[in-house]
Amino acid sequence: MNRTIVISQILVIEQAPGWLVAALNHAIIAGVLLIGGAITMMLQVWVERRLIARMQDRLGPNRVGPEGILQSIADGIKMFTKEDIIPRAADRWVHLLAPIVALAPIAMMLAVLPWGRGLVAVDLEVGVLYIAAVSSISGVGLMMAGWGSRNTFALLGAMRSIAQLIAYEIPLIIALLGIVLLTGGMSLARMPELQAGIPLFGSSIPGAPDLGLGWFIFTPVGLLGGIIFFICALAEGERTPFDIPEADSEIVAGYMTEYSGMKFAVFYIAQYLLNFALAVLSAVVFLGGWQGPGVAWLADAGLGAAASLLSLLWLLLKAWGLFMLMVVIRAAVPRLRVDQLMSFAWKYLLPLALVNVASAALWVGLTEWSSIEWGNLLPVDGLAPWQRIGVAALVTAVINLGATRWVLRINRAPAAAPVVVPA
Amino acid sequence: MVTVIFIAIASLIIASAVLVVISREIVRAALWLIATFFAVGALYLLLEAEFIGVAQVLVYVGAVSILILFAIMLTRQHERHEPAWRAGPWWIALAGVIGLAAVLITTIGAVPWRLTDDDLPVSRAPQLGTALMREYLLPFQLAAIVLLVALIGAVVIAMEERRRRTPTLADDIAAQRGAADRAEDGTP
Amino acid sequence: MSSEQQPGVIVVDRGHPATRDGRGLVRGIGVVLRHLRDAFGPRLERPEQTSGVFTVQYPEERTPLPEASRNLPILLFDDDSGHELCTSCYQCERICPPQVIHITQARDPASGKAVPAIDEFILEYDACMSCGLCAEVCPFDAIKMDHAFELSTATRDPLTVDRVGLARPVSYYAQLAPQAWAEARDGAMKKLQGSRRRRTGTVGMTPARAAPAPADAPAAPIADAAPAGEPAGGEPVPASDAKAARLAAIRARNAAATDAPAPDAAPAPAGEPVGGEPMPAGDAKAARLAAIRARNAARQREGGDA
Amino acid sequence: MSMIDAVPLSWVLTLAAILFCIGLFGVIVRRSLIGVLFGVELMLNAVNINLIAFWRYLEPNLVAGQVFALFIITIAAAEAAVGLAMVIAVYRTRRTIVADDMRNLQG
Repeated sequence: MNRTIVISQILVIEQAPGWLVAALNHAIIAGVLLIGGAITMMLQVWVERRLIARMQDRLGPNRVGPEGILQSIADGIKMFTKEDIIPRAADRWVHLLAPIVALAPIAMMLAVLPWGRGLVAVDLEVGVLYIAAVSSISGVGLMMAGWGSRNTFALLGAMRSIAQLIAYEIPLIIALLGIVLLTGGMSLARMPELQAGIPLFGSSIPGAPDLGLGWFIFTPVGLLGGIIFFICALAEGERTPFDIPEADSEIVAGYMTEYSGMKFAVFYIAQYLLNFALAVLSAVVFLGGWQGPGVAWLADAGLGAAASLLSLLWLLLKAWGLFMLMVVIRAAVPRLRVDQLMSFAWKYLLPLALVNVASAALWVGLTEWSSIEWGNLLPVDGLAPWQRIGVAALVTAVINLGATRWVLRINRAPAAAPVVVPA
Repeated sequence: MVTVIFIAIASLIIASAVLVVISREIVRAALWLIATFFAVGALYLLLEAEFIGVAQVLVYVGAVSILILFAIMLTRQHERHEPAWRAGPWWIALAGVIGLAAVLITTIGAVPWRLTDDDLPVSRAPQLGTALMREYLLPFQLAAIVLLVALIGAVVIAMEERRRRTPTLADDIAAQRGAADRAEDGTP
Repeated sequence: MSSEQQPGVIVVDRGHPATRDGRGLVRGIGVVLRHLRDAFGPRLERPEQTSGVFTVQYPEERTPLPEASRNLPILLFDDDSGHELCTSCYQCERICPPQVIHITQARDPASGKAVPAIDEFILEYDACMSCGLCAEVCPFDAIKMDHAFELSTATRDPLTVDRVGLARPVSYYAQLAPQAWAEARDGAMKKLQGSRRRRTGTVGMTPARAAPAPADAPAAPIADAAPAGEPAGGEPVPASDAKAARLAAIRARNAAATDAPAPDAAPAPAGEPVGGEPMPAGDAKAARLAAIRARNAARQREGGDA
Repeated sequence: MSMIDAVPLSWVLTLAAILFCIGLFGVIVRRSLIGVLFGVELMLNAVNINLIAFWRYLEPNLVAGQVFALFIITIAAAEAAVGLAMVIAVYRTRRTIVADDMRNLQG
């Protein structure tokens, strides 16, 4: 933030009014984020197509530019030149606004994500809630697309998509809630700062080096929460195996059926941008964000800019790694049925997420409460912080593992179900 | 600057609210309602109530409006346009409402508000959370119960009763098959 | 429930237990990653390989087509003499399901009697369904199925192909399908000898043999097939021009002697007027086909000039 | 620059009052049940604006304003759920959501 203020002060004359400087600041930050987002989206499409192709024993796009890296640009040009079709029965304005309503909130998500050490556009105190709120807006865009197209497939796709978004938003938010309990705040900018140190114990052991590896994923609460969150992120981003709203082999292309040209491209961009934003969010909340070996060392050595750069690289590495995981899962897993999708959200993820919140509360109690707060029932005061963390990790690991096994067992389908075939 | 933003948000709120009321097509009205909710959320942000602003967007835009759209789509089979409200004696309502507005606005202008000089607390979300967990614990829990009751109530009210439903082809086949099975069971 | 195995009850196994609990997902990811690894390894060529890239980078790389692969029919002519194997027996025209073959029999210019050779052979490639029945039925092995498949054109007109466009040397087919030709060769050549005895002059000789054949890619045989030097309007050239015919025959022999026909060399446009046959008066069909031929020739020439 | 220095409280309250009146007008004139629900939601929002404005301008250290707004949002969500469920139930039995058509209890 401070650095960009300096940049815009160079750009404008010294006597520039304060609001102009502020507006320029915001414009620059927004521009960097949006251009970065667009480039990321193009790279994502290319990487996904190339990787999937290799997994399916093909080569993938390799004609436009070296190794086909400019394929997305060629696709974009093609999209621009396509005819923009609006069905005669469609509600013109709703049809036109739907892609915008779907894309805008996703671009808004990028604002609060911490991209590196000191690289936060807006440090919102309620960042986690903001992400949840804003990501739920794009559902309205999908509904507008489905309804505005006046097409049964489109409406069906929109309904499916909304049902899916609502069902998976709940475990997603509850999975985040566990981490909010751990960190004691909803600011996304603070989350990576709390994940310094060494795995599991963080910075609690005196004298241990700051490797930047105190990621929440190494704690039992964070592990279960991270898995739930990632699965829900797949569903929110409509990635396979949860791509039921699009399901081009069943309902044409869902809510995108009646879209062509740039409007279709906007939906496409929205989807990939959402995938990337969710990957970054997973990385920030569970994988330490920009924390990584070397960042703290560089910062201590007084090389603040180098530390920021390295931290940005760490974050992008993690986010791209998660995106690759999404690609691999897409290549490996078939699409779920609607009933499977719903039962997975409500019968598996939701109970596990609730148990995880309880585990997180227990973790906070075991690591931070004093004996008096426990009503002198637990003599926790005598333990060193790392010992308390060890005890908490053990207890929550047992709880989470037990809950997972229990949920899997009670939901197990009977091994053999008789099917009566009329003779 | 802030004045300009406020006026922009306020005009958006009022314009979209008016369109909610006068739109003949119910889905358009619902979409304008969403715009109103969103603008009100922006107003909360401007009033530095971030938590409420974000909660407004989360609950109203993310949940209530989706619910409304679902309800519209489940009930829109026969009438896409409701009967025009202009058909009725709407001017009486308009006159009454304008009168109410005049009374309210005069009152607002007449009251000497004791504006505060206190600084805003820096961290407001934790303060809110603490208040919910201490002073307002009982209302908080009651709100939770209200939500649960509403959830169950909504499900019960809206659930289609199986016997009242028009039987589908699948139901017919299932019924026939059940009858056949019973007949088979009886014979041996 | 499955304790009593009643008749009419089928017990459905819901899958191996290992595929539940997410273990199936992990195994699936393993399979995918194995394919990802192998895709950077050697190209998939042997049938027992189950992973590895099999993509053929088409315009640069081409997989050899199997010998029996068939796309569209061609007419064979003898490399040495330039005589076409076709005797206009009309078998192909009769059997052709979409009715795209149109044959006009050649007549002796002197006596006017029909001879076992074609005057014109028109085939509508755009409606041909590549069934190969014409090649199957041909008793003289004159029609064979070509392997060329890159026939895209901007309009449909070039896809009505005449005798010139269809002609391919026997050596071309022998190179496409050596085994099939080895089986058919002796019989075909023997029958050709028989029918040649009943032909006179340039009758039954492929028009292109009269001209030096510039080697051109077979990829565009249709475009190449334009008889550029032919007089427009399909006016019959005086058939009694025996001198020109003799000249053409000599040139054809010379050409055959000097450049052994490149196996994939397509018949090239004739450089000079070649012997067209006089139209038998009153033969409506022949007249119609001649009109088609003339129109095609004119169009192709226009296209070539433009 | 914060909002209380730039915008007088009466402006915000006037906005809320106008929004409330628009919502009331909608409740009165709308014929469909869903339209009536829209009006109610608008009125609830107007009330919430008032609460937040009072909190911000008068008592920023008293958290009650925000807590009440939060409860109103909660209740509004519950109201919307139940109300829409009732609309669907009515629609299922009567095939209409126009309020004027439901006159069974009229003499």
